[in-house]
Amino acid sequence: MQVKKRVAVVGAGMTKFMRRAQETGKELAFEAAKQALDSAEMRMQDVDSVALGSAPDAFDGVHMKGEYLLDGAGGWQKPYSRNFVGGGTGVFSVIHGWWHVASGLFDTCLVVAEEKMSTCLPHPQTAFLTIFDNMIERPLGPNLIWIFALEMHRYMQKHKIPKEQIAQVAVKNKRNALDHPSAQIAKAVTLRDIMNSEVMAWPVQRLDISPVSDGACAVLLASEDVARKITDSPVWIDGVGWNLDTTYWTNRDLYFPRYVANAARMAYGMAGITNPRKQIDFAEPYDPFDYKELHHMEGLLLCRKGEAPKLTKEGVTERDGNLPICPSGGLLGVGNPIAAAGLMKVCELFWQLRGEAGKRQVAGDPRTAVAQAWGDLMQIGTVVVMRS
Amino acid sequence: MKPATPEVSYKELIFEAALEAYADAGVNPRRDVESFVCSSEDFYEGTSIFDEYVPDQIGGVQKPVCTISADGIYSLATAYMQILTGLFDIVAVEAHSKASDIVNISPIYDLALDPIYQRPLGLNANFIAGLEMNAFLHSSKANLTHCNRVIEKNRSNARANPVAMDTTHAPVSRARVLSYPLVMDDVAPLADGAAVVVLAAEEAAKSLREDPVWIKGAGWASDSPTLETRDWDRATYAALAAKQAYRQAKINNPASDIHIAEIDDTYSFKELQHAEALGLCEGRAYEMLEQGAYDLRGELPVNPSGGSLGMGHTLEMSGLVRAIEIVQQLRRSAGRHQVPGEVETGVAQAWRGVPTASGAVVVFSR
Amino acid sequence: MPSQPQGTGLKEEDFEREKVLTVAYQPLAKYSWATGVAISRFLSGLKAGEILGTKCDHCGRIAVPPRIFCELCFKRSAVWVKLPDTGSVNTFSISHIATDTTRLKTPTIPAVIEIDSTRHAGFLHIIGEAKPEEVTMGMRVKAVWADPEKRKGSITDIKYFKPIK
Amino acid sequence: MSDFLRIEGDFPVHFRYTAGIAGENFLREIKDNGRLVATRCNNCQLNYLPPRIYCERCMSKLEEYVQIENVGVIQSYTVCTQDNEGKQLAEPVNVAFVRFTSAHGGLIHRTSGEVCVGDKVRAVFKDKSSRTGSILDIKYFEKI
Repeated sequence: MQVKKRVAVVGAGMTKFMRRAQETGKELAFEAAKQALDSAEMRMQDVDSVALGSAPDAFDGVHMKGEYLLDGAGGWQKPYSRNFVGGGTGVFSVIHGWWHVASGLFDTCLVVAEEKMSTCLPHPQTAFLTIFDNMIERPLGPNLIWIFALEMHRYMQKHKIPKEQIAQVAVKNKRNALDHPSAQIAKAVTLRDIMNSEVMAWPVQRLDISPVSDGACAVLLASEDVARKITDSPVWIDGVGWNLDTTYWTNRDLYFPRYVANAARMAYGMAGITNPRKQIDFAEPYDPFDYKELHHMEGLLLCRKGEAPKLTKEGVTERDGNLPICPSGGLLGVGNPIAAAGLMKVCELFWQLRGEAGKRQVAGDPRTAVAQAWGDLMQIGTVVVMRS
Repeated sequence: MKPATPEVSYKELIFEAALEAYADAGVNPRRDVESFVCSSEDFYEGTSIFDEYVPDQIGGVQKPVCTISADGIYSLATAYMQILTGLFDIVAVEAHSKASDIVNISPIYDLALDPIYQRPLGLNANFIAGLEMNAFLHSSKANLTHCNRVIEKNRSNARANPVAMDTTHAPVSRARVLSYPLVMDDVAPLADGAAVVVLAAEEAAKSLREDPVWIKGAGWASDSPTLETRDWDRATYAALAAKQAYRQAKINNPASDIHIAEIDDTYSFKELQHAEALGLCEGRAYEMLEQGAYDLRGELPVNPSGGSLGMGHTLEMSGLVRAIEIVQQLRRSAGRHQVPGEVETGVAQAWRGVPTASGAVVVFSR
Repeated sequence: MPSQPQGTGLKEEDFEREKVLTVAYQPLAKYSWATGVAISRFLSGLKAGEILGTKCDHCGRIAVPPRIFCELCFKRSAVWVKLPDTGSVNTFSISHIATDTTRLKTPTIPAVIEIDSTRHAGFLHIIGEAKPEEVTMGMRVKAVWADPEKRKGSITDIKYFKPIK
Repeated sequence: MSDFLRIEGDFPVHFRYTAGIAGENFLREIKDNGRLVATRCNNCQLNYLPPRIYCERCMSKLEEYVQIENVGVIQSYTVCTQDNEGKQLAEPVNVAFVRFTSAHGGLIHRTSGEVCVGDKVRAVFKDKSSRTGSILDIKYFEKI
């Protein structure tokens, strides 16, 4: 398939990720947007369009929060719109921006993702009650951890994965995040720390979960001709994919995220990737919980079903391994302001593929990488393939 | 559209609209439709991450489906962009309103106000519409009689539109003041409904039907979201969105190049303000209204469907209702409210309501 | 890569000591969702002590929770079928936290119950009358119904599912 | 219609909004000094009121605060009859959008009594002791 315009990332920005930010959501969005503009030495007046991603309004506590955030995100008197695909939003925001430019309608698009979860009390988790079916699930008093626990347990049981192998992901990502200047809680943990942490909803323990967070990220996209004027080292978005499975999650087998695989196949098809394990140099799969990284490596077809824990155990997914996974530190290490956390993964691809990731830089001059997010009721996969 | 639909769930309401749209387009969603774009806001649904709940009833399971948190015209523009990339040939757009599931809309509108600067005042969000209406009446020569005429025109048009909810026959009254000068009758009443539109790339469209209606341009824009720093005497967001759409559609003189318009009339004065922003008059919109130019049989019919004032306000679906009306008018299949004469080019416009300064415009041609 | 990411992190004490200004707000949005044809009938069925599903007359798949359409064929599926109130555990968890993350004295055991005579169709519910360590995947379970006079047309008209011993 | 069941629900959460970096400075100036401050964008020559840490036009970071003279002009006004839940207010409330000549923006607040477009007004603050760092530390605008 012929895409009308090739699209590049030419700048990226990111705030600190914090448990509670003093900044308003608008101010967080601005800080990230400003950095993205500055990193590309672009002025706002040179930007044609703005795409925003943010997860539920019940976090920030503002109805139509896309409208509320728009001035901080640079949307003043611009074509501006907000996409929303739950936890998949962060990576999807780049896809949303991508079609602004790939369509030929705009030369540039500023993509901003923001989340301010600390506004929501008594705990942001409480808002997650309202993601369940209002007619037949909410009356049971569910919480968000349930669906993760149910999915994780099914995955473990299907492939007979011991909990320790899953916890290894949290050890790796929290260690990787020590090198990330935006990380919320940069703290190394041991396998024992995780296995001894409080049980939330078995098999999910406290340290299996990424920290609740406030923050924002931004990237600047440009069409090929414009990108080459802006920078000598654009990073190309060569594949995009997204896929939404049925709402009826209790009618599916949760052990494998087939919607992620569908989205990956779509993105790989565009990017001409036929053997992802060989052709992809590193990956940033979505890791709000440790098992999700493994689940998503399999969904991204980077290994066989059930094989991801083995690769992790063998060190293949370490930053200096053969297939680095979440060299940023991921959501587990850096923090999880939902939409911003997804876009953070795309920022990481940008910095890594330009060789600008500093202490986090993966070895061996990476050329091709994939970022992925996931969300809704274990339902959506959003995938972006980027090349230097 | 109806004031309430207690007999169906939102999923069932949307399913019926989807069935109808796919039959009209002659497509099988499971086989032919490659991408789906939905429109919703969580607080209108009472569900967080509402995009979870959309794929099944539109045929989108395990397909590229996304939600744009905006009016359906934004989603239409999104689908249009998706097709322009070359990625897809057929894309479906969905929007709906289950306003009758909302016990009371006021606390939801309140949640849209700035929490630091406006919400502490404790006033109904329609005070912003009152302020905007007063600013508009002061800066233009339009008066309350013109607002009444908009209401009467749109209610009258809606009576010929079988899709519209039942409209009152009572004369317009300015007795029930919400926020002076805004009265109850100035406000479009909420309604339930669902809409699905199928877009196709040129070749695919030609193979599907003989009389496709073409999207010639789409635009969307926002003025400052902060009440204090936006333009108060005109709808700059609508003017910017129209400029973008007209540029693509190569429309230089909208007052003559456009033959029919369906524009946002969430509040009566907004129709006049939006008509001016879209360039649907040479001088002021109220003059055109006085001359009857905007009537169903006028030279540039505005809201021949009855608009939201006549049909009912369907939250994020309102703009898509406007767009569907233009498609039907251009196909000459609007029935009793078909406008006379040769209509070749039409424009549909949406506004996201108080307190936003955001909206979208789409231009259609036969 | 920016070396100095921006942001001002606060501690909970900063709020308690009023180091920063805040506005407190209680959202008052309320909803009354029309459950529609399919879920009304499903809930009415529960009130009567029955689990109802819908069968797609195109592909033959039985769906529960029921819907008026088959999302895979995109056809109306209007054939109602009465299903047994037994099934098996597809997956489960042992939850120590409530919706607001406060800790529970006694854990709840949420599970996806696959209802018998369907192919992997089921719904979220709770396991009862079982010790956490006794619950296994694939375990056979049966609905325990609320007393008929206490049923109100809700998913909670099934109190929980208990192991079939 | 009794065949069709309804299920009730809401959002069982509450919110705590920070005023933000610029909002904090703005509200503290009112609380501590009874003054209105804006942030200045030297690039666009605009003084943002209420202040913000960015210029929405050029996306410059704004760190310079300037005092705004407490003399505004009514840009528009309304008389609101309902509260934020849609209930009838005991007394209708006069509200206006007030612009300030040296600022880009203005404030939306109550007025004491009726006003007309073009009227000159000033903000009347609560007694210092009863100010809490809220926009309600301004009691209302009154005609000069």
